[in-house]
Amino acid sequence: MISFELSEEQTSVREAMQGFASDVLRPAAREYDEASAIPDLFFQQAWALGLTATQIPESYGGYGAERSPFTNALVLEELAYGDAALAVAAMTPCLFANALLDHGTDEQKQAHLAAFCGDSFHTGSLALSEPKPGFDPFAPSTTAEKKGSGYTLHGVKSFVPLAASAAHFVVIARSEDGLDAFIVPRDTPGLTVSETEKNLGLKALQTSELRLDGVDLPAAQRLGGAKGADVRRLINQGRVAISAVLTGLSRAVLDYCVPYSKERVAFDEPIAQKQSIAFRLAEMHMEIESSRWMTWKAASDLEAGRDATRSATMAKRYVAEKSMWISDNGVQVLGGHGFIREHPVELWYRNARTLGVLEGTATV
Amino acid sequence: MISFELSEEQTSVREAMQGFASDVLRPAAREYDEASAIPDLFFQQAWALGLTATQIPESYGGYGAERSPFTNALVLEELAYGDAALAVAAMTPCLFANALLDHGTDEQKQAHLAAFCGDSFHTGSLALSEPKPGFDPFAPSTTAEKKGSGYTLHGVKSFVPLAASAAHFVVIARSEDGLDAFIVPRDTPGLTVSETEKNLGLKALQTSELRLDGVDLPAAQRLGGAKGADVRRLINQGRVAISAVLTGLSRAVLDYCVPYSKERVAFDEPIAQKQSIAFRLAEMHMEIESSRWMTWKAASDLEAGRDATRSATMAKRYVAEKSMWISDNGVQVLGGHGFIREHPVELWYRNARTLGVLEGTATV
Amino acid sequence: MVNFELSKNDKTVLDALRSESLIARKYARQYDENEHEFPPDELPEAKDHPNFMSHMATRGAEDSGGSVMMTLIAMGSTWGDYSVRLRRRDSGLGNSALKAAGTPEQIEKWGGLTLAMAITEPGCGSDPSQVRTTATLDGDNWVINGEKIFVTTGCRADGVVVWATLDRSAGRAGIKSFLVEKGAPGFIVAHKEKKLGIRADDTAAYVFEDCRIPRSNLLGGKEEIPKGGSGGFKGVMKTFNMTRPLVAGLGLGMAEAALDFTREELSRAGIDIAYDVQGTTQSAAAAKFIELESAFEAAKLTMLRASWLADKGETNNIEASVSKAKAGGAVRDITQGCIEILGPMGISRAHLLEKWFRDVRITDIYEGTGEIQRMIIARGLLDYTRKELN
Amino acid sequence: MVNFELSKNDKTVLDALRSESLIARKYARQYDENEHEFPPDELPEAKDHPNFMSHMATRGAEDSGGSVMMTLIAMGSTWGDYSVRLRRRDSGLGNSALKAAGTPEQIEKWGGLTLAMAITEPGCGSDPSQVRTTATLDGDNWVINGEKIFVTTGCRADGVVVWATLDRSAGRAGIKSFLVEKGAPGFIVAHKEKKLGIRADDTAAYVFEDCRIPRSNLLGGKEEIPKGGSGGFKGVMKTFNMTRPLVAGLGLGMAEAALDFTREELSRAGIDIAYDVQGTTQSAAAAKFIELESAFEAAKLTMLRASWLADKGETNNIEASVSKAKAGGAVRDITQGCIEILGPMGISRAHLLEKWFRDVRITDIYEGTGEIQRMIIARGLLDYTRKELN
Repeated sequence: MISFELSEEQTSVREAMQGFASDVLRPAAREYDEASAIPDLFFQQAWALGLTATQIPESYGGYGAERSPFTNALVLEELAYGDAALAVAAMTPCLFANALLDHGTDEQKQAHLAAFCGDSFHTGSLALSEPKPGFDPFAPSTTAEKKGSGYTLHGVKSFVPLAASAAHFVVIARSEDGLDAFIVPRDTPGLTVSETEKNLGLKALQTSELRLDGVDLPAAQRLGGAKGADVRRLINQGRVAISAVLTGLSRAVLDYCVPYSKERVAFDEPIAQKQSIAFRLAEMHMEIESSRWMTWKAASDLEAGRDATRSATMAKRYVAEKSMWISDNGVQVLGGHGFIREHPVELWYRNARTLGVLEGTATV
Repeated sequence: MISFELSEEQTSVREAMQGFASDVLRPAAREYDEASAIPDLFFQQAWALGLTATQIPESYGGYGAERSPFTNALVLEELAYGDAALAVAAMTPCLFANALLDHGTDEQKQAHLAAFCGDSFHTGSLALSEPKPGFDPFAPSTTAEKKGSGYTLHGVKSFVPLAASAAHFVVIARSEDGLDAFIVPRDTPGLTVSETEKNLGLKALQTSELRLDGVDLPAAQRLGGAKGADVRRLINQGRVAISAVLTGLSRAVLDYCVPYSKERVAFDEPIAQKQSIAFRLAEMHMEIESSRWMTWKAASDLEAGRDATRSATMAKRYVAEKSMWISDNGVQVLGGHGFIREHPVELWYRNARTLGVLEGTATV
Repeated sequence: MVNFELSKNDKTVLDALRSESLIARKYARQYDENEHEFPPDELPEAKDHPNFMSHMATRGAEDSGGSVMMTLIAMGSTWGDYSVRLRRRDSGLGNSALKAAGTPEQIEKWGGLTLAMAITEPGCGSDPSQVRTTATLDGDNWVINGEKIFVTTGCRADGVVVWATLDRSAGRAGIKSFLVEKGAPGFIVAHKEKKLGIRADDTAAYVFEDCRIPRSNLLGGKEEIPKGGSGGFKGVMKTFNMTRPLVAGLGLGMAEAALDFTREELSRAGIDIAYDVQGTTQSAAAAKFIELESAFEAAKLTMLRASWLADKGETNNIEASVSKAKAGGAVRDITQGCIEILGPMGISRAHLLEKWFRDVRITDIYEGTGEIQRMIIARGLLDYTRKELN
Repeated sequence: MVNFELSKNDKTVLDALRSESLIARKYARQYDENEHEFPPDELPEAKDHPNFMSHMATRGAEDSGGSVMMTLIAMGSTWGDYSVRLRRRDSGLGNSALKAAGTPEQIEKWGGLTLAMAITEPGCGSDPSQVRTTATLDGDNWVINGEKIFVTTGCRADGVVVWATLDRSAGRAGIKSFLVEKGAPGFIVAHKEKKLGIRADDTAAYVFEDCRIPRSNLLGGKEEIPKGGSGGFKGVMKTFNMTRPLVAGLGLGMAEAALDFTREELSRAGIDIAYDVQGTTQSAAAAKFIELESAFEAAKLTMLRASWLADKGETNNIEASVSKAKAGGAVRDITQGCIEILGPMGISRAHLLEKWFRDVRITDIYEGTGEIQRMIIARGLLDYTRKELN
């Protein structure tokens, strides 16, 4: 049956995130962006929400709530409504922990998940993107060659969030079995973590390039062990996550433009009374609604364990395009003020373009 | 030097065509579309303009004016402002005659051009399109196999204008030399001309499918003889021609919408005073201007004998997209009246989509 | 829980509809080319076909709501053909108005007829509050005078719900709806429009010349003009919250047909749509197709959202407008784009794609243009009155 | 005759500019990252570089006109870098106003300075007729009071052309332009904006507090307020017909740089842009690239057309707006699209593409937003006054 009904639990998680987003994320967004850094305090505050530990089973030390990709999408939309960079930062530990939860062997879970259930911030990260034109996550250049009973990894990964503080990475590579994933401890010989990358947007979120020059790994470090991991699902989860973040960002833009355009007067009336502005706001609203339902549909495919390749690809391409359009219009509605860093639309404009191509371009 | 200056001759040709378009083409457009036919009278009237004979050298019986692809583009924009179907119909003899003029051997010119310099309407046609998904004119499926000293043609061509009355066809095919063209008399064994095709738009213009089931041709029928023909140039000419036609059509749409929207009242004022309509009209104007200059640029490449592949492809893709957008907006500006066959925007909407894909889709 | 999968019962209904639609599709071209002929109420092949609506009788908590199903049914019908619908009874727009606003007696009496809806007038366009057609009480009769255009199914319908004003000075509050049967004295079907598309579904122009109808034919029965506010007008406008997602569905069904056709033709030409390749390796045609398909999904989801809200009994006026506006744009882009992908074959009347291109164009025009929908959405967003934003 | 090829002389100028631009490009990142630093008037490597403008001295009938060349030069400079321009003297927007409307004496006196242009005020946005800054004659001085924002190059400039009203009740006719030198009493540079892009080119906020300037500083010298009509305002607005195609050029130069970069990177990745393949065989990345390239060509042609008309001495106010609006949209689409094509590498500050994406965004905002340009175009098309369409 077709239903858009959130469960009570989902509604309350959503409300909690709304509070955190407006109390903590939004007020800090500009300052952290200008500083190109997030203070430790923020990570501790976010950690206290239990975003990662909640969905880790009690047997591994977590709170044992159901693992729900759908709820994650709700959380991300709300956090990103506050700020996208901080939303991704707060969720980065999940990138690693959920990959293990969903695809790891029991040994891998035992080894790694407990660290995510403690009182202080702990993170791993996911190395997916690569710095080459038209990068396609389904066809990485990074290779994992079988060598004896283990693997040797070669390649370059980019935009690895919080790499500087991550203890481990899940690295996506191409092996003879196709798409594959590996758990790589940060001190593994042959692995170099670069200086912080300088990016267009999400500037507060520190990211690094990972260089893998013949990184030797035992077979036990292959995510999912002998069975391997469903990397397609990992990629699809990434797409849904980005769709959710961009939906939250788009909503932030519209909610900023509505009061602005009612106050701003030109030619003797508020610009909101001009059809060219009013209709644009209407279209922004239409596309935010559409973006959310596209995201929900793909998230519910993930939730049900179905192959979400089609729905996640469509969601990502659609939402990325529309959020670019929405944030671009946000700038235009504000006119000269949209170009100035006193208003947040400038930040949203950069973040939308950045997020839209983070894990490859679904739109071309 | 950059110049948009038309010569005096070009200006006067343009004016003559404007008169013919408004006096003859526009008033007849709807009736001929509904009838799916053009009366002979029209062909005679158009013939009297000397569109084909003008540019044929005196030695072949023509008026000996300079052969000018640029002037042809001007003519087509103006005629299409009256009606696109009738514009293409009037220019169909040129499709054949100009192909021979530009690429034919002296013998081929001697054999065919005189017929275009007489008092009564005479036509050949060009067989370029093919009825297969995503047809690409640079990669036709129709083949010309070398057989002895001649060629054998196999394939299906579609949307061949005025095929029913054409004496000869220039057929584009793929031979071992790559893109190739052949002069095919309509009574050649193996050639079947279908019933009139039923199309979305340009309904007044009768077109047919050509079936070539082992059409044997002597080597002398190869356009350009042993040297062959520059088929890329032929294709580029087609693209520029379509761009010119679509520019004229787009202009017709805007010029119809402007007075309509000034007269039509909603919510107590003319809809033209609403920004959503006024700004749309402004954008239509912007795109008509752009379309014309894109067409002119490609036409001037042809005129100078340069390779126009890049400029003609860009012109076609740009103008096709914009004319679709413009005619679509024409319908929307008129609202319910745009959907009714009492107003011409309905016709323009169909014609724009039809012309945009006639010789393949440059836009995807 | 949020769910986008159909239940077993949902599928049974839509599968049965699909097999009817395949019959309708056989007649699609015939009635398009012969605009002067009316398709029969029942097509020969459909005579002994079980009515898909019979499967709607047994529904459970696991099944989609009624409004959701009606939008999916709208889509499923036009996937077959917009105009050649089977079992046309009850399917007019006026029937929706009757269901929404009629008294039990009126529903009883008129429910079995096909009712058109006459709103637009020459010169009033998409601004229904400008209605000039008048209704005057004369003893036990209403006397109606005025002209109406763009009345969908106006020729075939058995009757019509016509909008008229009791008092122009009362503005929107003065507008009421009246049930008028064909054959009523002074009710003239003046004209049948020749159209770009949806040619089997006729579009009429009406003239009312001192047309007398019983006093009981005022829809909903409330004769008084409320002071202030828009009064009965709001009730009438409410009909649109029901019909707008349906109209979206009618358009989207054809867009889906266009996508299905294009996918098949591309596949026949060796191009399969892959969702797991990108820019550098993806073909331009496949990328364009996925773009169009995404637009379809987005519009369909807004439609489902609007009708799901209706099923829950929640306000959905903005969502209904969102779904209508989204569909109105998407179906244009999709059919225009499918022709673009397929090239010359896309414009041949040997295939139905060019017909879908023509038929869907009405979606963004009737039942309130895309511009009107944006106005409604913007007023909601900005909390503006009709006066502040128009 | 219609011609789109550059003459030999045209090419000499633009080639010389290109080699200067390659120097500017080396500094592009530095002054973007260090928004507080002003780039020097002359970059070290450019010191002994022959001035490309020297090639403009010898021009013939075969060569492009002056306005056409200025737009191409605008493009050629920003292809190097928007902000780090060489030989900045005379290049302020106020200089254009001076050239268009100044008296010979004023041109003589102020021509060698860099002049900014101060129009916008807090709250008046894109509606210049709402200027509240006042100029009052006091003996042989004008006394100026008011606030101005978004003054491009406002900090670096030697002086400014400021718009002020002599009489608010006279409306647009009362607005005049005044030349104010830095250091004039009561002229305060209040603020330097932090911006999305064009960071090396500063943007200032000004305050005028009883700022006294000589009576002779009224631009053009005409003190009377014409009765009816817009008077001097029109003259001031005329400046825009000159600057709008230039602003289009400034944006398009960066868009061209983005296209060049993207083409090279695609080619390095094995994807060449072919113009003679279509849908089924074309790659999605190449198709998208050609789409962006076409948008670039179209916008560039409208720019050339507007400046060609200026060279002919013909009215070009609509064409100037067309070129500005076209460029404003195209440069956004192009830079957004190039990043989309290149993916993650497109957002890295290791390359300039992300900077071009930020820098071009101003094109559709300053010197009249895209909305203002559409208003001007629509008024022209519809023959509407300011009152009828706003």
